[in-house]
Amino acid sequence: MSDLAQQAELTTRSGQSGQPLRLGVAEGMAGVLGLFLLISAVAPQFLAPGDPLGIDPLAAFAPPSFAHGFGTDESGRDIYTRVVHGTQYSLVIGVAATAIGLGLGIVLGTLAGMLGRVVDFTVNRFLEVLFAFPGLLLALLFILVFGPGVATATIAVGLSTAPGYARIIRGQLIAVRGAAFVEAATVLGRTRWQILLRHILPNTLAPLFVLATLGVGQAIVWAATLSYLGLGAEPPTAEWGAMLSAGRTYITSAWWMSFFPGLFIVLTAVTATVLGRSIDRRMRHA
Amino acid sequence: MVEPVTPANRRRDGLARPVFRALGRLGARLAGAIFVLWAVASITFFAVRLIPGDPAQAVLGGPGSQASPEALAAVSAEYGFDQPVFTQYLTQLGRLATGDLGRSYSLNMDVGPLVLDQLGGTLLLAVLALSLAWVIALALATWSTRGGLVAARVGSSLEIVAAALPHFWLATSLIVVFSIWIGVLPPISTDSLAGLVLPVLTLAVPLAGFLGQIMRESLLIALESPFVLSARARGESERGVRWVHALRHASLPAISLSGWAFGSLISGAVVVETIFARPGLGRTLLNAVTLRDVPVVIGVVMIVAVAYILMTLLTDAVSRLVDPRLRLS
Amino acid sequence: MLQIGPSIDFGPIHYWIESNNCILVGYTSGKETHSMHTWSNPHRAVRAVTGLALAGLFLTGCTANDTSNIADTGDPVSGGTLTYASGDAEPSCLDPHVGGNFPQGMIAAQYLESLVSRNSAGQIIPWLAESWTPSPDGLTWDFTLRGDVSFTDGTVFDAAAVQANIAHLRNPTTLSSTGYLALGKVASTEVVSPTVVRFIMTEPDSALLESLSQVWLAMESPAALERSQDENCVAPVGTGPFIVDSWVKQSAITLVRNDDYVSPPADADHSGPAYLDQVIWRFIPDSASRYAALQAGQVDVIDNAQPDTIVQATQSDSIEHLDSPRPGSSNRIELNSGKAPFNDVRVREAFIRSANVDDAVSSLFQGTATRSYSALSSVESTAVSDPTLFGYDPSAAAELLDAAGWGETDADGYRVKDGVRLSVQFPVSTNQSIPAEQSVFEQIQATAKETGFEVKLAPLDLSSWYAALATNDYDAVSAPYTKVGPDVLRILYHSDSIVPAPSGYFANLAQVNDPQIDELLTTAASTTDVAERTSLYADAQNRILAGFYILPLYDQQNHYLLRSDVVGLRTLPTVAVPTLYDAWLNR
Amino acid sequence: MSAAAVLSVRALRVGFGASAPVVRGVSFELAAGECLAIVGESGSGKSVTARSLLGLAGANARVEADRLELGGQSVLGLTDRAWRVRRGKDVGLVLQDALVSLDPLRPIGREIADSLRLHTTLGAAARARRVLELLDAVGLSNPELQVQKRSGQLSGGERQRALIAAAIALNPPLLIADEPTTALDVTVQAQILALLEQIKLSGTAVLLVSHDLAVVSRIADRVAVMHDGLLIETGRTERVLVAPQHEQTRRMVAAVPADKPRGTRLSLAASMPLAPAPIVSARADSTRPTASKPDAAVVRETVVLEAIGLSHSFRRPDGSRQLAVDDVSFSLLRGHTLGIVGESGSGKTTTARLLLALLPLEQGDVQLFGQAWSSVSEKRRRRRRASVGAIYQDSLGSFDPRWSVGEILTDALGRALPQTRSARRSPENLARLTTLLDEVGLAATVLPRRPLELSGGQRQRVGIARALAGRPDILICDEPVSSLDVSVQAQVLDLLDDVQRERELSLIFISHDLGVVQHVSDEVVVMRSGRVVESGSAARVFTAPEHAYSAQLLAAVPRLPG
Repeated sequence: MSDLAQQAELTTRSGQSGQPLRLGVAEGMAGVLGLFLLISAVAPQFLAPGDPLGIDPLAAFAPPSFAHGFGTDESGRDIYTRVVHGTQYSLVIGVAATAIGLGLGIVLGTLAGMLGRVVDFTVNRFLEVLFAFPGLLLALLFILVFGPGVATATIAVGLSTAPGYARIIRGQLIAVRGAAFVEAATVLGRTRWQILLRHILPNTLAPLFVLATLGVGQAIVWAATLSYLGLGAEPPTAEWGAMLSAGRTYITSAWWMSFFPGLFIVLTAVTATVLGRSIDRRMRHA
Repeated sequence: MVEPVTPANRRRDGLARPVFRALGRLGARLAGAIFVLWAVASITFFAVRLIPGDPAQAVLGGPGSQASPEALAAVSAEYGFDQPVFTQYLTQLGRLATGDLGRSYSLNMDVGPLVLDQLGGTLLLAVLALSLAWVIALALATWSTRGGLVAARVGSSLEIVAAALPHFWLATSLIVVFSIWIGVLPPISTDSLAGLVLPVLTLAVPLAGFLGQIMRESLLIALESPFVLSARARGESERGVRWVHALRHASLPAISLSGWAFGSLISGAVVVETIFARPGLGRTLLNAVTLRDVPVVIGVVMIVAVAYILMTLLTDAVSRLVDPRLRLS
Repeated sequence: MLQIGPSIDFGPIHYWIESNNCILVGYTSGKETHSMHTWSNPHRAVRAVTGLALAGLFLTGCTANDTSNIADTGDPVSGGTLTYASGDAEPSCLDPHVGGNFPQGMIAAQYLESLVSRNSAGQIIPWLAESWTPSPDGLTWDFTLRGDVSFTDGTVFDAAAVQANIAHLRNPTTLSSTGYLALGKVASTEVVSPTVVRFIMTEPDSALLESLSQVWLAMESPAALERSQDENCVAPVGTGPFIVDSWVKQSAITLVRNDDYVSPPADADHSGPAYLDQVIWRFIPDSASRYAALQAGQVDVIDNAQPDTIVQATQSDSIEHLDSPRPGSSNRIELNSGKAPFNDVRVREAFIRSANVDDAVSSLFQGTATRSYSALSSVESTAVSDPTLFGYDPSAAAELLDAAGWGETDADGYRVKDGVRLSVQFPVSTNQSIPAEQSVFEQIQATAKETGFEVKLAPLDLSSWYAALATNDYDAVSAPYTKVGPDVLRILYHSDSIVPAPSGYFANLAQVNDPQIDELLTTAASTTDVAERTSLYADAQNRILAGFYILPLYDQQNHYLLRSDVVGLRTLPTVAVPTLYDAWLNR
Repeated sequence: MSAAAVLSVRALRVGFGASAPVVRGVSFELAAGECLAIVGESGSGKSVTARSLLGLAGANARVEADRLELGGQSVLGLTDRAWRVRRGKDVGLVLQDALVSLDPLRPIGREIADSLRLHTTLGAAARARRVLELLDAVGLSNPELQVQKRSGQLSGGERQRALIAAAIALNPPLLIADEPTTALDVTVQAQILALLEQIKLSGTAVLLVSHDLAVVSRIADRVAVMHDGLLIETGRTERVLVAPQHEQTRRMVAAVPADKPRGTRLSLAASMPLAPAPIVSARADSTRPTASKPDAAVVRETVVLEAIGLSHSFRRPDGSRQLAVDDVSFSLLRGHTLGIVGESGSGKTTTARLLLALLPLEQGDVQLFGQAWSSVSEKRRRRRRASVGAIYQDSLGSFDPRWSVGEILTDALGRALPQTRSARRSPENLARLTTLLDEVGLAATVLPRRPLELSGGQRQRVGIARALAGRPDILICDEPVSSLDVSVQAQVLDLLDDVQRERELSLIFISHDLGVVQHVSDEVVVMRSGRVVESGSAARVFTAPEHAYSAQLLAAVPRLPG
């Protein structure tokens, strides 16, 4: 589940490749989508005035039409409405899981990067062990202990992304710590704390914003996977993974039930990636 | 400031040094691997201790069962649940050290043979998916860096979208299209070629997106590097530049990522094996988790950890093979 | 009672999402010991059988479809491989003596046979036993066995073999649950002659024949039983039309034809060996994948068919539908009358009136299930149905709530009393309720909300679900219970069933504690006169229904879909498991 | 020139995309056995010109010319396929730094054999033989052993020879060498130049591209000075360097520091307004005591920084220790500049970091104004750090990338960084910053900009401003001009000279470039492999080196003729 670790390394590398700021079209589209998702999360009624839980048994299994753009589900609920209203769950889960993973990663990474060899060695071994649990495995184990549900799924995703973040933060910290400008600050007579606060932390943490943007997309995909496996959000909650899971039962007769929630998961992840990389590039070239 | 390793001072070391160094490195690797396995076993052991409920109850069919107190006591004694936790832990470690993974609560068989049985199918899937992902990523990377803005944009967009595809959605969509609408590929996976296509595609496409992004970026860097210019100045063709020089460099980050990729394929196997009704570790694990079958969970976790460690060693070895510079340090 | 009552031993097996309705069937036999006293009186038995015959109509209704199929397609052809895809979880042991659940029973019916069977009219018919005679006091039963049958390992089937099987079932180390409980009144067995075995009872047991008809009490080779349980679990040896050839765990079980087969039950369509060369028995838990595989022709038969696929199948020429509802209780929601808010009958009625079940069932089951208004399965002749009690009437519900003191409404539109919201905890077992059923609950949740009920659906895995029940942490729950005969009512609604077993489980989930109902059910259980017994059960059911303890939904669903070229597949009229003996491939 | 011109270029124009062309009409010819050097600063278009001659200007380059002939045949508008036949066979290319110009993953033997594989029908064994011959020809000892190695396993000189071997594998009539010696140590540089000269003498036409006039003067027959996409001056080497005609050429010649006495201005009029020029040097002709001839009484008064037996070692990957600095001693006198010179790996930079107390000393001591400096705790040292400033080679890396120039300098002025924008813009703060910028010749407009947005010269000026902000007595400059163009280098060296005089600073000046050190230093320390091989007054060391290594270094320094 350290996809985002790879993503981050990727952006670091792409920053170096010195490509011009391309992808203007993609960024524009991602911006529009991002705005749509943001409105969906904050004020879903604005985009979909209906009730995401409102049933209409007589209109069940309606294929996409003018009245129901994305069709209806087995209880006649409008899928467009549910997808829009589901954004907030997915975004909150994604953001919370990323915050947990990033928070843990910052603690572990800072410990390893700042507190000398012994701590670094210990934390590194610990991370190595965590890496030996493929992400979903760690999440499943966590859910096994604490039981399924949205909260546990969120924490589980956060936990399983933490090692990746920790490794990035540690690397970043060590790179920044050894940077020439840190030495220059020492020569200017700055204390360790001043250097830490003014130089090392800002330069370590600023790139994390980009990382977090990329991470939210991946976290949403993973949380949806857990929901899909019946270990996350529960129906009839309009969470995308849970909707997809419910729709999967009817895949042979009502493909739209699983297609659209899945499409939004993909679009959200793509949007997060494109925006994250664009922010990153802009920060680098600023 | 370190003196560069010159032929002279390396000859001085004689033959013994490199051999000892290699042995030392191997030893350190082995110690590291054993440490990781020990830690994985310990974490899993204590984590499952935290699972609410009486493990003896789980053996006898969970809380819905009607196990008598006598049966519970008998099971407790048989499985050692009545021992202090630390004793149980040591017993467990001792058994693991001898390769004994214990007995499944739910499957009425020893975990070792069970897990080994399931390993094959998952490995086949993972290896095929990893290979296919490499092929797709390589093709995409070489094609999209051939020049031309359109190819670059299309390539980059394809990679980003592919990397964002959740396995479960991709699998479902592939079944709908290829099994239900077109009806050319079976929705249930078997080890036949046709039966492997959809699950392997499901696992390979998102991975190819990741690998492709990385490969394309590093390929671009490699293609701009001076040694490529040198090669071109020697009269090397574009194809030669790519295949003799650039791709080798571009594949390095992707190779070292393949260890991680393997782990993510195992994660993906949980979903894919369930949807395509394929036997394998992933499905075994998910079943064991829903059934609270602790020995199977530990068994799968251990075998995945071993596989992951071996995979890491393998990717390291391949990296060393591709990049001889790594052999020196 | 309690020792026997809730025989919910799942053994080591748990279920996938779709393995819903079948789960509890396996425990049926255990309760039958109490329900069928009257069988010792042959005269009354006949009348009881006619009652069952009515029930049997449902079964014949489905199989008729299939038999007509044979007529169209000419003479059966031997050969070929049939692939069966089950939605249930893979058993951990193929010997149904061990544990004893429905998935085990389904596959075991292909290679194991019982002493007796039932025909589609509900009559007990000979199988491995040619005839049987109970003593007048009902305390001994002599079974005369067929003399020409051997197990597939060559061991002769004789009285000693029966004795060994009974001993195996009763041996605690076998960990038999279903079979063990079914034999609760058997004191011992005696070998009278090689072909006659005698059952000695501790008290009369009118359900003995029903019990023995079940696949969980089928006969296995005594030589095979001598092996370790691990070995026997992998390849049990019986007398059936197929032989377990190999079992690749989590993939498939391969069965091959028993060429020496001679012992079909009396109601089989043909004699001699089965038509099919080989059967591949797969487990495909994902219902969509399972149906897709059937459509693609990758498998020939699937069980646990979902409503939407059944509808699709009926429109298709290449797929046939086989519907075989199970005996026992109906699928219903039980309201926990043991605690607030459902300790008030007005609130219970209000809930039932506020739930729009009809629309839900018709939209979700799309005509594949019929609405039930009874506590019992429609295959039970004694079932009492009262549609008037279960009509959707939100305004009546609102009045009832006002009357019960839940007049206030909070900001979210839920009823409130003394600052407490009118909440209904509804744990749902994702293993036992199929998606369509879970959706029914969601729709009930939505319609009940309009009246002011806050239904909190909690989809749980089996362990958590049982835990929620054991800690009395529920207000409503759906838990189907299969058992032949109205005696199931005693299990489900007698106050004794509120007392939990050591594991915390209890069967009276509605927590009906009504001395009058208790008395009616106890009396009925000991009444041998069919008419009188029927009337006692009717009184009890009326009281249960009128007390608004339950909200009936529909029968326990048991749907199979098969490729049209699969001919002759039927379910055994005992517990509705499929048998492939008569099946052949018209290719 | 000769009728048999190997290369003939008339009005070559190269542009990229829609932007203005970077080569705007360049014409020259090159005959067999002749060496033409194109000299220019970064951005002048010299590399693009060179690469256009191989058809490698880039995928989106527009290459136009009135004439572009290789061996008498026009190569204008050739397809890539046609170019490929010529590359390597008709023209070879040698790039800067063979560490990355040879594929670091492949043995050099394979790299060299590639040319043979692509253009000849030789079999593998024949190719292997030819590779050994080539390695022998370029003076690589032990070719059989070296052929298996990759560029990373060879020394800088060895791999540059290998790169040349690859370029001349097919005896192309034209060899283009683009900055072939730039990253090399001075002694190695001399060897490579000798090799190129030998190749030239064997009849190959050599086109040498370089930023360094002194380097090209060694082997070039003719020099073409390139500036802003045009050849501004072409002529015989001696003539161009001794009597440059064009303003820009004069500026470049003047900027070469070697052999220019201490205090001589290197930058010409164009950069004069930066600072007033107090030309007269009180010290230039004085006979001050030097480190090699200490007069005890005077030394005690004037020594500001003293290194006594410094040692430091690094841990190697295998755990053994490697001495990087070994018993190094010297003294810096007030107002003097002490130059430390040495090749890569000589321990110069480690010495600088030891002087700045950024590394722990294993032996010896550094004393500042006669007081313990490196042996005290950082806490006690911190108060005195203001008196020691530092200037770094990689000025960009020495600035926090998140800070603007204003923030960097405000911070360096010793104040807690004003947190608010308004505080940073307070008149008082602004005035102090402006004064500081004035001193280093920068306008206040750079204040809001980030270092990344500045040119190399501007950055180094900001670096100097930062070092001066704390009013130091001593400046430790570690390769401060190494990555700058020669004219910018001249300006920065002049600036350092100015501020030293104005502020009476004492300087430690570390460089690999003997010319620069010779120009700026009063005293010189020559280091090799962590040890001091020779020290003394600059005048003495550069005229009469006592140690053989110093003499060897000195001999290798490229100088302008005359």
